[in-house]
Amino acid sequence: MDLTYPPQYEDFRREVRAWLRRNLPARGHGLGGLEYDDPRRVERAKQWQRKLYGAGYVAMTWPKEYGGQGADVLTQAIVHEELVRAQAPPLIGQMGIQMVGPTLIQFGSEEQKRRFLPKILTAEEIWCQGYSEPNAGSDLASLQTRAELVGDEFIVNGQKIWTSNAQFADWMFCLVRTDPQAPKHRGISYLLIEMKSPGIRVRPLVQMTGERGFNEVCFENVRVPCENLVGELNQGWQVAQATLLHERNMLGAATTTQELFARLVRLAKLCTRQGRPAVEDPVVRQRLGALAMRVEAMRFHAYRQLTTTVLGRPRGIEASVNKLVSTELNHDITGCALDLLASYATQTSESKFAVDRGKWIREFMFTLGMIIGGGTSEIQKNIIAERGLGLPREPRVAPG
Amino acid sequence: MDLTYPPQYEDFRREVRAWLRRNLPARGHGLGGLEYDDPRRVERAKQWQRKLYGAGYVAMTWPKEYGGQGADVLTQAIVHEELVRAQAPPLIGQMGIQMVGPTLIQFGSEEQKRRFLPKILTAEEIWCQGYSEPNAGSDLASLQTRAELVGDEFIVNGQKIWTSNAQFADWMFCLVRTDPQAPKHRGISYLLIEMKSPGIRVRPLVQMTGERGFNEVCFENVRVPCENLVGELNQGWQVAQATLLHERNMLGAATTTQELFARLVRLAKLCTRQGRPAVEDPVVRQRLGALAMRVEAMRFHAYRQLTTTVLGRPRGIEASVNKLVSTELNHDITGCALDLLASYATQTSESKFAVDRGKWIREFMFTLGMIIGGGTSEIQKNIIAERGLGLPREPRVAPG
Amino acid sequence: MNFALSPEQELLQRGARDFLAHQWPAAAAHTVFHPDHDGYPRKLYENMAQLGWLGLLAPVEFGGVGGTCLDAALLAEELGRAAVPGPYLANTLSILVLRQIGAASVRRQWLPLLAKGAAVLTLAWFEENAFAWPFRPQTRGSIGRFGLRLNGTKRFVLDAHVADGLLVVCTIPVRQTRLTAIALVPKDRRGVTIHPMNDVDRTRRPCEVVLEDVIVPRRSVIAIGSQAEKLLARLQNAAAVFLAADCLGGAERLLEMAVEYAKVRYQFGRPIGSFQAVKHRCAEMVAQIEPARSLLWYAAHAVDALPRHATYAASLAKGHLSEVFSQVAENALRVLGGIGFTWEHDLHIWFKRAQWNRFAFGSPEWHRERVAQECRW
Amino acid sequence: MNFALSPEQELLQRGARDFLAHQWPAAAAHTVFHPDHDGYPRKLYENMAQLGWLGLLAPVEFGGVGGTCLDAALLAEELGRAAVPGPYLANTLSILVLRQIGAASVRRQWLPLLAKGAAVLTLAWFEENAFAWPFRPQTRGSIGRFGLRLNGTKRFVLDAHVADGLLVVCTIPVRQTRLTAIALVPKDRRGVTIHPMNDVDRTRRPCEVVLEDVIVPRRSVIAIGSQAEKLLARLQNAAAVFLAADCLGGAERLLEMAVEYAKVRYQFGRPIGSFQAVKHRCAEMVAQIEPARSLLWYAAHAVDALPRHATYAASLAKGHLSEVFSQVAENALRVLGGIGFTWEHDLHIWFKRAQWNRFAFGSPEWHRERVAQECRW
Repeated sequence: MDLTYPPQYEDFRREVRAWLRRNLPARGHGLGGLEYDDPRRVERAKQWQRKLYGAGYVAMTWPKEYGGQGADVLTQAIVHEELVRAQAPPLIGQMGIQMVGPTLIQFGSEEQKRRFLPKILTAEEIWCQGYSEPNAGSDLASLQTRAELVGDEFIVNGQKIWTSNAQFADWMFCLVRTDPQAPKHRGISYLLIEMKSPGIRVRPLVQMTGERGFNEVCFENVRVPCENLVGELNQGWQVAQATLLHERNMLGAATTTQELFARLVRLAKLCTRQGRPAVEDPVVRQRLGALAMRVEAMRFHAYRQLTTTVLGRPRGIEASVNKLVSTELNHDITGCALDLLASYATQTSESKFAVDRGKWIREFMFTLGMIIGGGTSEIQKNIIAERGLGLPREPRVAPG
Repeated sequence: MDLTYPPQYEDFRREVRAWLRRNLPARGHGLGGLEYDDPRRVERAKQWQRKLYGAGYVAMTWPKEYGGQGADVLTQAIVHEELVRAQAPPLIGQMGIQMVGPTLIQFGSEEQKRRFLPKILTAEEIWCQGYSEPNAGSDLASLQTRAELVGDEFIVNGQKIWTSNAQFADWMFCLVRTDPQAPKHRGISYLLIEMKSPGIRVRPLVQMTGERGFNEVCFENVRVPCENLVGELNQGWQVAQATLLHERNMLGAATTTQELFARLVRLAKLCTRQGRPAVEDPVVRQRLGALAMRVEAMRFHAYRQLTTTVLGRPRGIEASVNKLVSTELNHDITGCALDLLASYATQTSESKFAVDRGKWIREFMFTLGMIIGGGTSEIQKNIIAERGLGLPREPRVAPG
Repeated sequence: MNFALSPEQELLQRGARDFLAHQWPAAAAHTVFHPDHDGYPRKLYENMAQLGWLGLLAPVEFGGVGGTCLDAALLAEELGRAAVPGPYLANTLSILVLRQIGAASVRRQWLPLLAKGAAVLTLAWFEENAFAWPFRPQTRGSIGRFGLRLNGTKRFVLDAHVADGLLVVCTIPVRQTRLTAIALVPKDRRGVTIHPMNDVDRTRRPCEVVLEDVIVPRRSVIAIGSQAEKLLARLQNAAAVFLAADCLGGAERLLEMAVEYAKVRYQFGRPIGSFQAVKHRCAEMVAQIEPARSLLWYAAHAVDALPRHATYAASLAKGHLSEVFSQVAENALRVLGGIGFTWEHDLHIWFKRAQWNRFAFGSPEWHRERVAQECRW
Repeated sequence: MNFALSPEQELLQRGARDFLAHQWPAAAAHTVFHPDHDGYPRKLYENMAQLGWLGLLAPVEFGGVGGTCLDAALLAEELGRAAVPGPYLANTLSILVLRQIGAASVRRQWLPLLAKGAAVLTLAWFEENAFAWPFRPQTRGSIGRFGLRLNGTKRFVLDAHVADGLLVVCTIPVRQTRLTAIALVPKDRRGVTIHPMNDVDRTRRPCEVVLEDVIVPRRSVIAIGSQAEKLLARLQNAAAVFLAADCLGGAERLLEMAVEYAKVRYQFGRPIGSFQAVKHRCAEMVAQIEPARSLLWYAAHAVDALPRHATYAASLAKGHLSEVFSQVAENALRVLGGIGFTWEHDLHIWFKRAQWNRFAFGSPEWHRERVAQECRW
């Protein structure tokens, strides 16, 4: 057990920090993940990723031949940690970097890798994810968007929903049904679809926070060349599952939670109760103490997983535990903030009476969205219980 | 809305109170429901019920011809309230009074009523409940104890479990399978079985609290005259369900919870934190305040239900809500007590260091048993959701 | 012993539910989220006035109904269920003030107007500290040659932007000390400035009201000293009960939404309501809501008829029901999932109302502490 | 950066798990609930001594292993998983005291005995206030002609009834003040009386120790003043970590029990583990236990190597894991239902241990407050 980094890593960390000090966009940069409505913001966000990539800090673990650094996980973790600590804006190309990139590295053809990977890194091409459908949410495998192979093209028809960033993405990685006769997990394929293709219609959805970000994407006879199939035909479910098990940047998530909690503590010092700082109130202290325990457990759990990744050990159901634990914890942190703010909790960002620019109520809702999205807490619990503990699945429904 | 009782009821309440002052057994009477191992205690408990019956305070709403008073629900409620307030010992004949008695009144033949009801009241005959089986707990309707009609007798074979008081009960009301071919809810009958019958074996089970009370009851070719069938053959499930919907003495339960909570508040005044009474600690006050809200909600909910009963309105799923809410609340109250007692929480009744004679840890466990017994919280939630909200039942399992 | 609503009360409630289902469906509630909407649907209020709702608590001689707080709470529950915006609460609390003061001319002037919805009055009560009691107003009045001069900053003044007058809680120097007083200030008086306090719950419109050397006649002081304090204490309990009732109605509405959706949404070949994760969540909402309703009735009744228990009961109800409402909001969203997270769906209207209700007129935590105090723990 | 156990540590833990599965199965744990059992299974302890476990923290030169607190925590986890009774904790904490004091003769006398399981030492530390720090002992020593005279009443002294000696925490007058001191008192000394403190968790045997004019030689004082206080502060953290580890092991055992049962128990024609009510309960236990394990490792490591973080980390771990253990105990019982409520079933052994663990060496609430203090909130 050793919680220190070897000297060369500490040097690297200092380097990253120094670089960030010089290059970080100014506060209020408007580069938050959900505020990409404005094309100028999209452009600025792309510039930021390009800059970061230029410094060598994006997708460092990817092989060199595709634009990565071939770096180790620890190096990448340090960058993630420092980016969060510096409150750097998120990467606009996240979906490409975290989801489709690793999938292509594992399952893609050589041509696909060469064609797509470098532009993911440079933000030349932004990706969005086409998984959920109106009738396929928790039950993702029941998706109905059809792709028929006609000649050397797939003809895609159907509808995706909750597609973040579809309004400006260049490409979508998409699950489509290619064999409607097969059992539901076995008739799905993983397709790369250019968003400019004729027949694609994107309708933005407004979230309860008032922000845009999600979209509905409709496909009407969209033609996709068959080279854009990733993996084997009808093996798309397995391809997508493997991606889910890819490194989920747990340390980044843990650091984000730590930062959120640190902001909560600052808030507790700022707010008052009976004329004294709220942080001195025993009730508040109990609540903060209880949260601190969960925050720190998550932090060291991330270190443990980082080490496990370094040592190449199996990851098991950890992605699900992480998703469940971190989203619920983030939401609880924001809930505590609301109680500290009390009547000022619900003031919006437009209000001059808002504390922290109304972020807490927005994040209270947003974190609940994170609990629901990407596999609800219930779905994660199913996975943990069924795959992790070997508990039996729901029985199949008797017809009628 | 009127929370006062009419004058004649207040007079009656004073009468009950005065009677209890004169007649209540001394504290430490050893008449607690689960301490009936000792035959002398059983005898004393019967005497207590007889005395109470002599005063006219038992099952007052029953018809006069079967030993009741034909009294109204309000009168009965006042007696219940006063008994709890006086911390009177529970009635040993409870199962007879609350479960089998009302069932017989509704479904029994005239002979059954005349034969059984009066002796229930006088504690001449004590009843136990034969519902659960080792493989039929939450799924009660899957019970397997068989009763075959041979001539004018049922021959009973099988096993019951969690049978409180079987060790000294004279009779059991019992659910048995009389048609193994029928769908599971439709092949069950409701039978009255004399515990002295040859072929019955009772094995006591010790609970985690160290107390006895539960039993296993085995039947080997036990002969039961067919006059002891209640209701129609194979209609036992409906008979038992109707009993469950009978008045569940909600006010008694609410008053018990109030008393438990009052004891918790006394404890909070007694225990110290940092040299001051725990009740002055803001953290403790928050917890007590939150519990008080639930306790009072339950109390007024009981008043509402009492009024509904008086007005003869439908009861719906209230029995399930009551069971769920009251058992969970009682358990939470005891949990709060443990936190107040801290390191002394787990001292047993034999320890001279125990506070309140070690009752809290015993009740902490006991109240968890109450959550599990008589239909777990999960079963109650199923009932509330399916019968109350009309949510769909679990689908039938596909074979294989 | 009759812990039940009277037939008239049941009628009032059923009638209100039916009326609002037609007159203020969720689609209407969505409109107040439009940036230009001022949060005061006048057409609806006209109808409400005709039904006697606006004057429910006003004495009969002033065009009111002379109802009880329990009546008003039952109505508040329905307004909560429908997420009705506008100055209902502001007006109702103002009526509670006016019906207890001595100044006959003020009563004669304002109560009939309020009862028929022809005017809006609101309480300028709280300040920077929001709903934190015990409350010493920093807003000061001084008596001079031209009358009463007021200076101070009021916050969380409900619907001040559409009000005709403000009931300003302030202190006034009397001999060596300063006494709490309530002064009626017409809103168009010079020196009154109103700033909206934008809330995520657009069905509510709290405002900041800045009073800079506002001068009103001396007779504008409608209550002073212990009379004013008693009145405000009573008002505080009534407000807590109305908020609690609103929470109850909102929680019921959310439960209905969740249950409806759970019946029709299929995943894995079954309605999601057949999964225990969803089914038990819904059952828990029922188990929270039903006993809480009984608690609310008691609290409203206590404000009407059991003065010694009123504070205790009001705190029990507001503390508990606002907690229940927030939890139900959270759970309903979890049942609805993505669709419930959209702006288009109705859910967010009540979700946000739950957040506002949680803190307005005392947070759950604040009320728990007050319960402890009332019990002399 | 290597946040993982060493191969030796993994070996220790796996070995301990296998050994205890055979040497201390649940059936054995049941035996300590017999009224005549003194809670000290000597045969088991002989084997534990042979494996080097009893001397895990003792220096090598005294027959120990010279291990770290992390090593000891890993072992404590396994002892918790098996619900091992007896003076392991008492001895281990005593070794932590002895290995840091100066008195060479005491170390030479006791450490080898403790390491081979030939003696039991226990800390007579807490008094009426139980595990509440900051702790000023009321037990007083005075130095006289015959040596040190001790008077006082100690509580929650682990396994005193089977101990050979007591490490008594007291105060001793030095000049104008009283200094904290630790004195080694043989148990058979006149004036020492031991009363059992019967606990529902029969795998633990706290005692009251009354000291009435107990006289020991002056050299029995093995630590005094700031040395004693520092030592006790460190001990407090180590004890918290060992308890936290015990909680982890216990929680894992209960989870296993619940999962096993959920797979084989059929109701409604299905294993109950296929119902989400049961399935999700089990998943929640996993989601609590796994991150908590990482927290425990950190805390143990901090006690070993990060003195500035040790108190913070120990409180995080004890506060959190004892809460997790109680919640898992509650949830496991709910999964098992009636069968888990019986004396015959294994569950109650861990259920009761969870209750004891919750409060011993500081309740979750106490540790949360200490976290706040350590963070200078």
